[in-house]
Amino acid sequence: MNLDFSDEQKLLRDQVRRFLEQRCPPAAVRAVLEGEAEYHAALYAGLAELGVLGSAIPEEYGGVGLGHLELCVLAEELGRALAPVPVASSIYLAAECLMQAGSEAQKAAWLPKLAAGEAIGCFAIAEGRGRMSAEKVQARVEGDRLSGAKAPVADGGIADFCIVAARDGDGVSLFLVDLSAAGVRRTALKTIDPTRGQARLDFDGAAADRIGGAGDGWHIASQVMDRAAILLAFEQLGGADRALEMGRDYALERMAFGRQIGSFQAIKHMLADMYVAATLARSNCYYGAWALSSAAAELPVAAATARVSATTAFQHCAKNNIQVHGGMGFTWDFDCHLYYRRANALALALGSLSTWESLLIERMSAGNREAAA
Amino acid sequence: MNLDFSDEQKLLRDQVRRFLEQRCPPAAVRAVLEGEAEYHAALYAGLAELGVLGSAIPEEYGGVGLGHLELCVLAEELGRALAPVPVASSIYLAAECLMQAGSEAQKAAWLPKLAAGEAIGCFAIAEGRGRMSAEKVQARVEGDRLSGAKAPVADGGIADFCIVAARDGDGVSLFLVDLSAAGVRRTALKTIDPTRGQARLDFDGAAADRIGGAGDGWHIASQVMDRAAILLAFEQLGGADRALEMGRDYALERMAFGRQIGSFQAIKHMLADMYVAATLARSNCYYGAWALSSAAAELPVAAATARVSATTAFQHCAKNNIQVHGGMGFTWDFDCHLYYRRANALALALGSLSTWESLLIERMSAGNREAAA
Amino acid sequence: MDFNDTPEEAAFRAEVRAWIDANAPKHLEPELRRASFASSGLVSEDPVTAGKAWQKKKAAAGWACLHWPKEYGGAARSPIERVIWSQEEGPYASLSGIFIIGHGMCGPTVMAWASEDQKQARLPPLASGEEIWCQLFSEPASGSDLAGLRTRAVKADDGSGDWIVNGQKIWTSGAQHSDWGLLIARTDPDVPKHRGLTMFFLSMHSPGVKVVPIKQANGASGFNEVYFTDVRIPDAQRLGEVGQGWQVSLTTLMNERLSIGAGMSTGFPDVFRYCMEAEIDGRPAVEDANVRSKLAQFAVRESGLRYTGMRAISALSKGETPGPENSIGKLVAGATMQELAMFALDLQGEAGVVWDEDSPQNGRFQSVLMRSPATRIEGGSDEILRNIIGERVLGLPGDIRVDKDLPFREIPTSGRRKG
Amino acid sequence: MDFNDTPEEAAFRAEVRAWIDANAPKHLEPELRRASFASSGLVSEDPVTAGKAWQKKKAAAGWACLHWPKEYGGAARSPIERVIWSQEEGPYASLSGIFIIGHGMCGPTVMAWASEDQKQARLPPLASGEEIWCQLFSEPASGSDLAGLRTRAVKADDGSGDWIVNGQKIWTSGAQHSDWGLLIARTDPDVPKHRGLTMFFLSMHSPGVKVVPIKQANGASGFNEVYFTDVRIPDAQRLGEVGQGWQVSLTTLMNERLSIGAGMSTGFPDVFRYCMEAEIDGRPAVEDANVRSKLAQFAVRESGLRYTGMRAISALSKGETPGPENSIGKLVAGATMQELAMFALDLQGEAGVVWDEDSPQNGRFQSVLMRSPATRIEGGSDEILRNIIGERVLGLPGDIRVDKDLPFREIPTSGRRKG
Repeated sequence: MNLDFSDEQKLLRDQVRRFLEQRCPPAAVRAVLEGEAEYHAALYAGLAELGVLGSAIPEEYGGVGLGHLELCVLAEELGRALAPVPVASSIYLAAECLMQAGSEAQKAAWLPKLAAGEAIGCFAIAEGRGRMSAEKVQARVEGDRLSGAKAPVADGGIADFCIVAARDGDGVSLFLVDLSAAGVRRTALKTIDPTRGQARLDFDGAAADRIGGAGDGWHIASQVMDRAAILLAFEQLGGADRALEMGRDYALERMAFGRQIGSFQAIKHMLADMYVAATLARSNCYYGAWALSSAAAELPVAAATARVSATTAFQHCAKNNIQVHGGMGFTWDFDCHLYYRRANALALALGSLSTWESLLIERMSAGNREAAA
Repeated sequence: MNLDFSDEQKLLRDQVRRFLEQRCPPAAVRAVLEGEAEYHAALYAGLAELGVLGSAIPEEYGGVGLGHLELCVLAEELGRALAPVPVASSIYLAAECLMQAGSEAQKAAWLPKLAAGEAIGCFAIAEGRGRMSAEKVQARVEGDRLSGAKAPVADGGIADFCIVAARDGDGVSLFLVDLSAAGVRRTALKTIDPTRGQARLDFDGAAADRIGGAGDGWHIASQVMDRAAILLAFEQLGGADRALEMGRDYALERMAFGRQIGSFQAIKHMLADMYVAATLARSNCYYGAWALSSAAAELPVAAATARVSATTAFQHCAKNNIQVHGGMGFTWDFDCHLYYRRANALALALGSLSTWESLLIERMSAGNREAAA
Repeated sequence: MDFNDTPEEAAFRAEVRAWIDANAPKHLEPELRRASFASSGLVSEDPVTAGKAWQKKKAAAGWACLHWPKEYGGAARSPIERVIWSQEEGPYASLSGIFIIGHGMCGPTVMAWASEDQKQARLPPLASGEEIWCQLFSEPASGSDLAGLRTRAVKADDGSGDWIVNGQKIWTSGAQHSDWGLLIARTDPDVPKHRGLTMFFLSMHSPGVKVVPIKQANGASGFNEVYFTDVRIPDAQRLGEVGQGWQVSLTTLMNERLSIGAGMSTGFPDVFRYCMEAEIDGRPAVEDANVRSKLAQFAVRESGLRYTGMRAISALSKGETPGPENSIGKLVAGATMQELAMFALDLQGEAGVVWDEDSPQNGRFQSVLMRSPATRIEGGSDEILRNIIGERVLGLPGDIRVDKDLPFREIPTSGRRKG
Repeated sequence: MDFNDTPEEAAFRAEVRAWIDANAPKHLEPELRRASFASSGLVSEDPVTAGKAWQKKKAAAGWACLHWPKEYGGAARSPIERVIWSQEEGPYASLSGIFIIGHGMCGPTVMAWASEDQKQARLPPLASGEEIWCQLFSEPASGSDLAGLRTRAVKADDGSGDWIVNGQKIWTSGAQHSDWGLLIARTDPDVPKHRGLTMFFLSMHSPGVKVVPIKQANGASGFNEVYFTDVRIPDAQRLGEVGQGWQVSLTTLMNERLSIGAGMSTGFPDVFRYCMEAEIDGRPAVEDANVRSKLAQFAVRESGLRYTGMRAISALSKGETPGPENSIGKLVAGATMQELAMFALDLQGEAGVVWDEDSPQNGRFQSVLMRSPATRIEGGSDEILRNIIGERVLGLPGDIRVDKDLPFREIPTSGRRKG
């Protein structure tokens, strides 16, 4: 049994952590938060160069061909550094979808560019508020032309292409749409976490190229989102761990009543509970990593488990990190709010916590029924 | 505005508290917990004598004719003292049901005896596990003869008569059954709180006398249970307050590491949170008392509000009172478990917490829709 | 038990209602109804100008500072009359938000500790809204531990008796609009920390006072830093004796927590309304069992706070002093606000991340999400409030104090890392 | 990452499996599968007799005390082999429950601190199950504050060098079956409390030892009080120096928390199974949104603990020392057990109050409800565990200690009520 990363994977983690400490300090995150740019282009190029973007993409498509465990390791570091780059959209979702269901031509056209950071992809399922579902998809493709609106679309403002769920005949299929083509309008959306951009995409007869079988769209999208959920859970884990560290460090440095505030049980026990949440999340994420890398039948349950646990942990740690910091934690100048924003934004990505809670139990009970039958 | 009890009502409370301190110390509760008797008969007689049982029963039926505010005051004290007597079954439920829906003959036959403590009534709706509902009622009356089983029935082992929900034609009606008559079999049930007995009642052609209109049974029962829920919430409030006091007193007396344990923030803040829960419950209970005494349209919402708040508070306080006491709190000899037992038993009486949570929001949204219409 | 006024209360309420009906700036009502914690909601007019105008009108008609004595510009009304006034003033009360600190905290402190001349000079213009006050207590290194403050006041060496102040304050609401400030400073660092403090008030227009807004995590700037560089304060503006500042500050703080906690809402009604509109899997969210369970727990906290407030009013109405129950207000409301915001965003799904005017209720839940962490800290953190409940309400012992008898300058000021 | 054994591990597992398959008392398996925390589940046979028999069989075949050296009756196996053994032993492990304290805590302490003669005399019969040990640490007035204990050991005045012990211990599991006890006592009340303690072991059959079972809140009696009246202990049964008892006790406690926390289940699988069967409004409970939300949060705690345990095993498998993660086990499992029990009773509605063999899963949830409060206290309360995580894992400072340098007899022993 080995529920841990290998020594090589740990070396990779250390290398990426050092890289991000240098290239993505909080000031770099703030530049995106406060500036006009929707992402940190130089950092993204650097990650491509380092092989991060292509780590799980096969060599034949320009990737490094390492695997998904390495991608999990990288995701944790990106989350820890709050990296303001479109890795989730482009790699966890778009590249993953192409690898799962793309045609040879589609893969050849886009995967090398994604791995090289020369193109950004995004994934557009949601149409407005509430839980995503196949029934809610109103976007429609007729004669290879897409019409309809998708919002919010993470990184929709900067992507080169988009994978869109749309109706085609009776069912929902996925389509690849070049966003530089005619019939596409993008509108940036204001969000609680401007370090990860969101947009509304309006399509009016944009050229659309189907990915995967007709009517298979929802099924493929669910599989892709399960895989991406595990990677996002690692980002959440990285964020939770860093928020815990920040709180711990402040509790050691800050004095009140002549004592380090970490010597007060109210603070000490708050941090202990953050540690508990982060540790449970780490163990559940490792379970997810195992399922993702081994294509296990448990993948859907493992994805929901990792996601629920990591969402809960990151929200808990980010919120209480502010509380440990007291008034300073609520200033723009301290970094606490950067983690709080990201924690609450990631909690909604690919569907909110309550959605994943419901999915987890639905899947566990289905599995249980099968096992009993 | 006066969301408080009157000076007379407070005097009554003090008087009953003193009475219960003398007549119902923990040793009296333990006598029922550990002994054969299902309730404390002498205490019950004393309460009758004091006028407690008849306080909300009109004078014409042998009561004192005070009102429901007084009954709320008394309920809080009974809860505080964990009084092992069938007041809830006999007074909050049976007497209340007779007053709401009983015929003149039924009222004249039973209310004076209930007020005098000469008869005990009980209320039998549930048939087995899960949420109570009209659909689940299988007991059946044909030709004034009742057949079927009811369980659990609080105080069913000691009651003289029972009010039973049963099918009659197509609908559910309520019936009064003399439990000393033929065709009744009682079986005592083991419970988590033996200081409030539970029984299974099996009926095989027992004589049954309908209360209220045919098919009105569920409607009447719901009204009666709403009213009883407010009174039970006061019992829970009394219990929560006493558990908080016990924890506070122990935190002042018990030393560890050369300090009173109440000087540790872990204990101090736990007690503060218990105080918060008990205070919210008190305020919500007062709202319930107002609704109960003024026959307000808000009664259903107020009942669910008081019930959810008081259940939450009592469970919270009883559980953490043990935690404050540490190992001693878990011994048979300390009284903490008496409150823990009662808190968890009362949490299920008249339907569990999740049932009342659901009812509360259902009623609030219905009210909101009506207000909007 | 009833929710009705006594005949006297009803008569007073009618009088108030009639006056407000005739005098309130009704054109502002819709905006004011959008007021939220720490914002008047006003956008079409300058909040300070509008606030001063409303206060002046109230003062002229005898409705300013109901709880103050008449000789200082107040109306000498009973506590229950004050409650009725605020119920009737409704949304217009937020216009007077800029005076809360002055009327609720600084004024009472001046009243208790200043000379009669100073009281005559300063209180009436504060009551009538001509002058705005702020409170200069917290410092970057002393938040919960207020007595650890470091701003120094030393006697001028010119024999004037004046004091020279240097240092920095933080979290000062309204400093940018204020004419006067209530300032606590350290006058003796060689005695234990509570004993070396002295209270003053000073003109915020004094040379050497610099106000810098603090940008908050949510992007807004409700608070300021205030820097003091050789600021001169006449000794006549000292409140209480030299070294007595801590006792003086208790007058102020006693009022602060009361005014922050009382009658707070958790924001539940907005979320409930949203749950009536939103859908889950094609059915109203309010029918979902998970939504119901969570909403019910929020609902009983909201109503619990509401009726706790009414119990306090009941006590006032009978001439009693309310019990300590109100101390739970901010503790419960702060945490619940934050949970409610996360809950409301969860219901919005992926779109919950979007924060613009098209978001449900104009993005209110996103705003609350980003503002509520401050609520759990300002005016007494959750941890301080639990200590207060534990110690003052339940009578539990205080925390062990290691700094109690140390001279201030020997108290350690930075945590050393282990290892 | 994988869940597979290495080839060596697989070979070892096969060997273990074959031996257990051939030797385990299979007729007891159904009963043992009903084991719960602090109970072997056995009813058809005496648990002590059955436990001793199983341990003897294991010892004869070289499967006793896998982590002990061979010279003391152990098998000198690696930590990962120990894990594999316990996975394969499965339900039969609960038969050896009576030896957990002896093998896991007392034995290692004796091994670290006793003379070679004493080790040769006492450890082999402990390993083979002939003798049972108990741990005599906690006292009525010293629970979390173990070093505050008051049981006194004084030198006999007859020149024998023996010690005479008087006092009382509490929460002693298995004292009624024990042959030997590990005892910590105060030998010097005039020095600060940690410095006046000495560790001994003694025969539980010594004159003056009285064992009284404690009736617990749930009606069971898993623990005892042990009274000492002029009990004589030879000086040769002292472990460590006089006054060194605290350091010796750390050997014991280090093992206690590991063995209690590791691999604990929250009881989730039972509740999940119940939710698959139970109904709400005519539909499976597991389809109810409220049930799903709550179950999901319980599920991730259960799986989080499970995979935390596997991460520790992974570290062992590589010859590393597991990190501090396991310290969360009892903290999470204890609280979750209690919440799960309340949740399961809630689903049963009014009938949840009934606690008999007809209740779902034979009344298991009612039993857990009544037993779980103890889990949050025994072997380190939730509060002590949070302190340990905060201090030892996160490196935060300790609580302020007022009793650290006081002579033991000057430490206050009862709280004085204010007012």
